[in-house]
Amino acid sequence: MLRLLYFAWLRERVGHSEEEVVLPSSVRTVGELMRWLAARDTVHGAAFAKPGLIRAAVNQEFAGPETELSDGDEVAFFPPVTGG
Amino acid sequence: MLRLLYFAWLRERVGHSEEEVVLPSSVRTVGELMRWLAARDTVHGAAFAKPGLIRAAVNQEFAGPETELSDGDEVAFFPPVTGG
Amino acid sequence: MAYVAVQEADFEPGAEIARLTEQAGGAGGIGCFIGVVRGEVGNRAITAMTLEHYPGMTERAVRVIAEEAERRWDPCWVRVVHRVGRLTPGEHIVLVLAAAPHREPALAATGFLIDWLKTKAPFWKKEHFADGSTAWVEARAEDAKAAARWG
Amino acid sequence: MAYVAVQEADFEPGAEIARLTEQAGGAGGIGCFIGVVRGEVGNRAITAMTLEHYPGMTERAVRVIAEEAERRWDPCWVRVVHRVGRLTPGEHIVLVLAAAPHREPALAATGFLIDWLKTKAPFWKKEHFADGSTAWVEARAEDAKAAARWG
Repeated sequence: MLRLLYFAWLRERVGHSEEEVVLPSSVRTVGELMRWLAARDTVHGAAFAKPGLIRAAVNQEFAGPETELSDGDEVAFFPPVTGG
Repeated sequence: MLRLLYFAWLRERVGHSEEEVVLPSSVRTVGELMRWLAARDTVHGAAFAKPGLIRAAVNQEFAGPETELSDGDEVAFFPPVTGG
Repeated sequence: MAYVAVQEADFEPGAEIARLTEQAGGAGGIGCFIGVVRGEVGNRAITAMTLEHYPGMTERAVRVIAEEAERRWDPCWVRVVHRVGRLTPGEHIVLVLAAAPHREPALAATGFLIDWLKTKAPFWKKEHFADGSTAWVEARAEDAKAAARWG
Repeated sequence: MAYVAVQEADFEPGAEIARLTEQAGGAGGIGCFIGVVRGEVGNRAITAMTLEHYPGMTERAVRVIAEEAERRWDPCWVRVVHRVGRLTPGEHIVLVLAAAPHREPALAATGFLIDWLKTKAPFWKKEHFADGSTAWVEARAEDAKAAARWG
């Protein structure tokens, strides 16, 4: 099981800030998770339509599409950051 | 007649911060004034021994050795500045 | 050790500078940057800005950046306060302070800190316009370029 | 218009920043540099520093520099306070503030101001060492180089 977090416009498009998902064994990386989420339903499909605009963190560290996932991970998706 | 001002170590070597001088007509520029002062007495001679270490201002604007002097000018001599 | 805070409350630049000055005994220079909410963007009046963040990760990311500055410009003393929540024009957003023996490292560390904060800490800005519309601020290519200067 | 002051009295960074923020309505960023008297130089303890200046010319030179920054980074709001007289370690020497719509011009103007103040305004520093000796600070080649960056 993974804990998913969404921030900024991704949170608004998904419609909630947090959810828990159980992955099929074929989903092992951040990139595979994004594709799996996009295919899950139309809401996630629309939110993840442009994966190039989305960044990710695994267990609160920035992560790329190749980053591998483990059971219990906290995975966050969000647009490029704009603080400062 | 010129009003001369000295600052920092130049003031300390000359022994006063201000004096008035009447120039011979042969002294028309800042560089000529420095050479004339250096030749005037041993105190000024020692103070102006290394003219490369000395900067000048005429009427409160930085000036080079070629800057021409006029009667009534305020001429200041000092080391390179070290504020900030 | 760097002081970092992510908070809704405002900060007092003078008090923060005084705390850093006291802590940074050997410093000859203090660099500072303060970000402020602007009243308009592209000629559109702004009524507010909301700053969202990732609780937990944000504090860690800011600390990593602050400690990286202290390491790069050692000896260097850093203080960062970044606000979150709803802010109105004229309000402070962020304060970055870097003290060092001379002005070059103090100002370099200040520039580094704000460049990296803008591109490597999970904050997101949403602008609320006078006409009632809102828009998430988009990341600027110039910011990525500025951050890349520091490797 | 730039605010400049050459004074014996100390300044309060927070109060100066507040005044600039109020004046600089459209600013999104404020850059700041504060110079502080160090307690030692080259491992020699310092008891005080005396700052000498050229009354009249100094104020004018500082104003010229401040207005040059406002012109180069227009719109830009500048505030400079430079102290003179006898100062002890930990005391403020100089405060430079530059506000601008974004951080790049604010921090660039801040760097420009302190670089030019160090090389183009008639101030001279004398260090008083713990052993009773004194020395006039010598101009550094790096400072001339830093100032030359700005043309």
